[in-house]
Amino acid sequence: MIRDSLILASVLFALGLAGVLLRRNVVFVLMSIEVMLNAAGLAFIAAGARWQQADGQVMFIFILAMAAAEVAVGLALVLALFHHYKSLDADEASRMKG
Amino acid sequence: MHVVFYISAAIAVAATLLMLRQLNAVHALIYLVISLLAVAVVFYTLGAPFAAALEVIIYAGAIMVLFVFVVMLLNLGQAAIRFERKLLGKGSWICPAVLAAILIAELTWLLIEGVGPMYPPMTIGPVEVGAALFGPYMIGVELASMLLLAGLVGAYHIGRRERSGPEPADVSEEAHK
Amino acid sequence: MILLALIAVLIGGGMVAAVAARWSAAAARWISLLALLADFGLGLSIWVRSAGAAGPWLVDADYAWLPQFGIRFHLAVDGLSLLLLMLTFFLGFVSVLASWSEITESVGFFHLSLLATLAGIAAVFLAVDLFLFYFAWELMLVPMYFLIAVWGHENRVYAAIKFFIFTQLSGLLMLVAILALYFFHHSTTGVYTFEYADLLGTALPPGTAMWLMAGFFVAFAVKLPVVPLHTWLPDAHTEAPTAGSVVLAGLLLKTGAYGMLRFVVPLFPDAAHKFAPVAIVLGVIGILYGAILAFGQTDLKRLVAYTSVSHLGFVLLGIFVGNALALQGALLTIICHGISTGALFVLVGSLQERIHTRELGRMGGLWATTPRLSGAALFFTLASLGLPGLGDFVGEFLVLLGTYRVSIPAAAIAACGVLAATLYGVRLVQRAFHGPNVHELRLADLAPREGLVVTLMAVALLWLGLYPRPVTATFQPAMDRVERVALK
Amino acid sequence: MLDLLWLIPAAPFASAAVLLLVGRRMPRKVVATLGVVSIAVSAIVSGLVAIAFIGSPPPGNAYDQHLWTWIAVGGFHPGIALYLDPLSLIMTLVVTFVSFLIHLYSTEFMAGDEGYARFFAYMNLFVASMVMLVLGDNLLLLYLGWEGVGLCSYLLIGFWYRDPANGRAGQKAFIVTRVGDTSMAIGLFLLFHMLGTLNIQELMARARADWPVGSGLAIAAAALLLGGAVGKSAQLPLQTWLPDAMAGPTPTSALIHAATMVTAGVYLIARTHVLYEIAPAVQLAVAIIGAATLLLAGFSALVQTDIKRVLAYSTISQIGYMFLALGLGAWSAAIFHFMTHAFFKALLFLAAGIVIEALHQEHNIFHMGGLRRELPVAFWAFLAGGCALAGLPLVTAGSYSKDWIIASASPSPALWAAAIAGVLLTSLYTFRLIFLVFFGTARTPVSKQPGVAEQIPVWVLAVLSIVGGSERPAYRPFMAHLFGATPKPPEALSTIAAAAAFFTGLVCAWYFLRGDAPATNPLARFWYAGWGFDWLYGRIFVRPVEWAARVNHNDVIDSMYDGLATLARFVWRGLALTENGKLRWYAAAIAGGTLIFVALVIFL
Repeated sequence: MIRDSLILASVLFALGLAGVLLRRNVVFVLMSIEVMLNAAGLAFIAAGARWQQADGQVMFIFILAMAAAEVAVGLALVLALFHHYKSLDADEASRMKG
Repeated sequence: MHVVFYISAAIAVAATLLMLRQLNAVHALIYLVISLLAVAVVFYTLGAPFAAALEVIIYAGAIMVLFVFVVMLLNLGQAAIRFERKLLGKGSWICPAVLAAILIAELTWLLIEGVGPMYPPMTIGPVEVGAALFGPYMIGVELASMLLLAGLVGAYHIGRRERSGPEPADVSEEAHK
Repeated sequence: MILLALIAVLIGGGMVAAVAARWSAAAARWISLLALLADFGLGLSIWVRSAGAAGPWLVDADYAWLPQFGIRFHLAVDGLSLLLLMLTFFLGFVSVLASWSEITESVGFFHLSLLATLAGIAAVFLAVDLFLFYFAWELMLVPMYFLIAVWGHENRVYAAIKFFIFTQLSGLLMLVAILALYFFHHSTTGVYTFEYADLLGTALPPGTAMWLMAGFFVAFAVKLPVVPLHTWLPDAHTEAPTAGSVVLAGLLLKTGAYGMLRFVVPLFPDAAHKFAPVAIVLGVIGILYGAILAFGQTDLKRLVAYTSVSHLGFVLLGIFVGNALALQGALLTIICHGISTGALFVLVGSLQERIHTRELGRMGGLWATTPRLSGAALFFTLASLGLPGLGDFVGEFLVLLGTYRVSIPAAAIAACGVLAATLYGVRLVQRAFHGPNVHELRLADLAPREGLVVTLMAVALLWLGLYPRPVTATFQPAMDRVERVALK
Repeated sequence: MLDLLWLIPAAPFASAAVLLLVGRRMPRKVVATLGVVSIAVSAIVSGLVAIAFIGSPPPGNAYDQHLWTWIAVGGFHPGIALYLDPLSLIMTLVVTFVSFLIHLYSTEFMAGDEGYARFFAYMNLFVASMVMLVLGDNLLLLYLGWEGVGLCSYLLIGFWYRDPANGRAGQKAFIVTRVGDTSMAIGLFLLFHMLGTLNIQELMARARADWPVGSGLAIAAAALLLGGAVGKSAQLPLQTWLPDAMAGPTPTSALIHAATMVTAGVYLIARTHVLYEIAPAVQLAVAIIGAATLLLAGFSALVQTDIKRVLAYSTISQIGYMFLALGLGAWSAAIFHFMTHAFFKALLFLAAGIVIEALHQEHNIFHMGGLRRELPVAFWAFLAGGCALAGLPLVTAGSYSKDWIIASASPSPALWAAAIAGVLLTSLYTFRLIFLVFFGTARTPVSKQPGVAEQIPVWVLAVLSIVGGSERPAYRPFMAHLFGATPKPPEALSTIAAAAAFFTGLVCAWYFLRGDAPATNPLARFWYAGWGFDWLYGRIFVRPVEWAARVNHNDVIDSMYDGLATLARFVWRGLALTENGKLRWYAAAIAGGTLIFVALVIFL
């Protein structure tokens, strides 16, 4: 079951990655990133269960905190982007390249 | 328990897949929430009730609410869905799908080949987690708090700067009057 | 203590000059001059007091630096480094005087950079801890880079970056070789040390020794420069301000020669011996190639720069021929080339200050309007083309004499290099100073300050040409050691 | 008295240094006084030294004055040391005395020149270097003087630097002689390497002891030194610089041709004659070079139009005689001819200078004529010098020295015939010159008569040209025993043949060579151009070097590094394409990279 949960984590991570690559809308990209982070958290939980230690969950909590911070900044960026380009297309932002 | 695990795993994967192909952001969000809730159940079956609770409260609750707020702020209507359809070109899914498939294959291969003997899951409650969190991981907690603070400040800063453009400035001046 | 003072006076002087320049540019110049004079005096006192001293080092100063890695702040002088130090201070003195009226912007920073470069060079000559040596080796590049990039001529940034890349990359090779040597020494003796004297006898497998020697050789060959690696030199020399050119040609190149003598040959005697034929061929190629390129140049400074390539071919030849005659000849060439080429750069610099060009085509017939400058240029050109009675001749003749014992064809071809020197020498004099004054230039002749510089250098060359024995006698013990190693 | 020897080179050296440093600010009178007096001191000291030396010969008939050790490195310690023996004594005497006369002459000749001090400085340096060359007791010191003369010839030939042609002539002299010097330097390396010293006397002793006659090393050493001698003495194949060297002021030409420079090669061979005795093949080569040069130069002199170029080719030809004598082992004869040649060639040049000065810098002999009455001084001087040059039998010095050489050549019929032919040629071109310049009708008016300072040297030299070679018991034996060998007495046959050749030339010149215009047939043009050597060397040496310098002006090697930089820039362009700012592209790149690494972990 733990192995299966790790496989589930892999599948979710891969799906998140696919989402990041597939979608051009930044909101969707952010959502896909959430999926990837969540998959990573799942992997930690599974590993914690495997060793019967609390560390896995601790790590999950850290990931949670990180995801929260990331979403806050990311969504602020989405708003800024939308105000600036009047579009949510991530490729539009390629004009920012220096 | 096993049955619950597999059912919720299947739901998580399916919900994520559906999320990926949604054009409407709010619909996608709902699928995402479903996926997260399913994963919470998986956590529970893995003997991590505390993590499951956090997943529901913070992820599916707080963070997703943030998303909903933003989507509403952006006020995307039917036009956004048409635009989204345009963005999602015909063949655009091929490359991500191939990459994702390879990734899944590689990781699965690793897991099937390399994982040693498995112990049955054992419930680890909030007590142990709390003891670990504020014991050896104290520094991590401090760092996380700083990260959150930084995220707060950063989000505020980025949002504020956009609003201090010329037009909003006029608005605020008028508001003062 | 006195060795530490040599470096400290330069750095301190540079800093005081940088500060003083806020109030008065002249003060900065005088302070730099005094600092160099003080160092020259210290060097002289070492020379006088240490005459006939026994032991490998005349003066030795050893301080702990990073003892856990076996790194010590170990400075020492023998005859070889002492005379190179004297040359450093002398040419430093000259370059301060030469840039007296040339440099008008950021005078303080200029003198800081100049003195810092000189301090780095002095440290290179003084260091006998390999780590300290590498440290100084890299350190002298930075202020030199500024000298070229800030106060240089039209194409200065290109030249400065080229200079930096060449020297820096080759320096990294040396670092690798130093570290490898350090670990090899540890693996055989169990002691971690960068101390020169300890590393001397390190037993190395022949293949490894060859590789490590190559690492050192490339670093020094770029500085020297040896022909396929020389192309940074003409650009850097041409674009640098006068002081920069003097320091580059007179001193920086000499650090390469010094490194070969101090490290390449003694640390890897067998590998160096095996490598010698290649180095000799490279030296001979350098002599001819540099001379022919010098003959083809129309930029006066570039012409002089290529003569350096040619002359330092003699140095390389002398070092790898490795007998007493050739070694002493190489050293004398080092000293005399520093003075004669330095003087040529001073004169070209003062000419450029007057006519704002270095193109030979824009000169001609200058003798009529600036007889003193032209006469001085003639004198140093003659020195450069190896006129007997002036220093360069003695050095080059000894190198050739020594080379003949090892390889007759090399000596014969290198002797043709002296002939080629005649070609570019007379061409320089003809195009710039003789001929009709077609551009109707009317220029001020050498000022007393410039006259003093030039006279000092001319006297030094005459002395070295007619009575070089004090110099060769000072070199002798150090050279005996190198020769013993080379013959072993 | 002998310990004053150092003063002979030192006086002109010091004077040259003073004149170079502060000469421009000195009044002309002081400059002239300093310039002349320093040489006078040298000449007087050499006279005193000569008296002392002959009066009470030092032990071994040689005197060595060690001033200081020049270099002391690993068994190589040449000194700054002067060596006086009969050979260097006679050379020093002639050099300083003739130079003194030329300097005296120059005070008037150069009076109007702006570079007065510079001129005297260079001239003094020239004499000092020559004396150093002659007196040096080791080959390195000799080499110092040797290069010094080369340098001064360069400076003096290009003295009037405003004309690029003069500069070119000076450069040519310097470079061509330095070609020879390089050969000589290699010879020095060889000698030091094999024999362990450069001290001439030790060298000769060791060579005689170590090397059997005809040994390869001796041949190599002698040949390499010969290379140097050929360059300085303008012999085949390095003779091309001397005719062009006429670009310098006339006293310079006199100095180069008579007293200094060109005779250095003769001195070098005489000085190291032991080597040539051990290497008979090279000695024969010396003789053949001498004979060939004397003929070639004689033919060239026959068709020249510039009065100084005629004299220049005659010098090459006369030095050819000296080489012939050296090659035949008649060392004393060579030195004897050097001495008489110094007198009459200096005389001829100084007289030519008077002519040129009188005719507003006119050099072309076809624009002269009839000067016998207008310039009697020059005429009589020229007549005396010309007769000595062509060898008027019994009367002039030149005939004695030349007869001696011809007599020495009698064992070899070919060389002997060449020497006699040389006499005929000499007589032809000499009298062609005299007839064209001093007889016939005047074509250019005379504007200046020589002053006292010009006349005195001319008269003194004229007298010496006549009497310098007669059978004086005082120095004929001295000359003869310079090298410890008794010379062949002149033979009747040689003397008569030479006399016949002389008179034939005189008569033929009168009847056939007084034309109004220079000969223009191809052969004459070929001779006029010095047998095409300049053309040949231009093609073989000058152009390739210039071509290489021009082609490689920008340093091929540097462009290789530029290629490296271009490559780096190319790669940068390629990599910059990936930096397109597209978020998803970056994410895909990260994902791709991760996949590859995971794959590596799995499969390796």
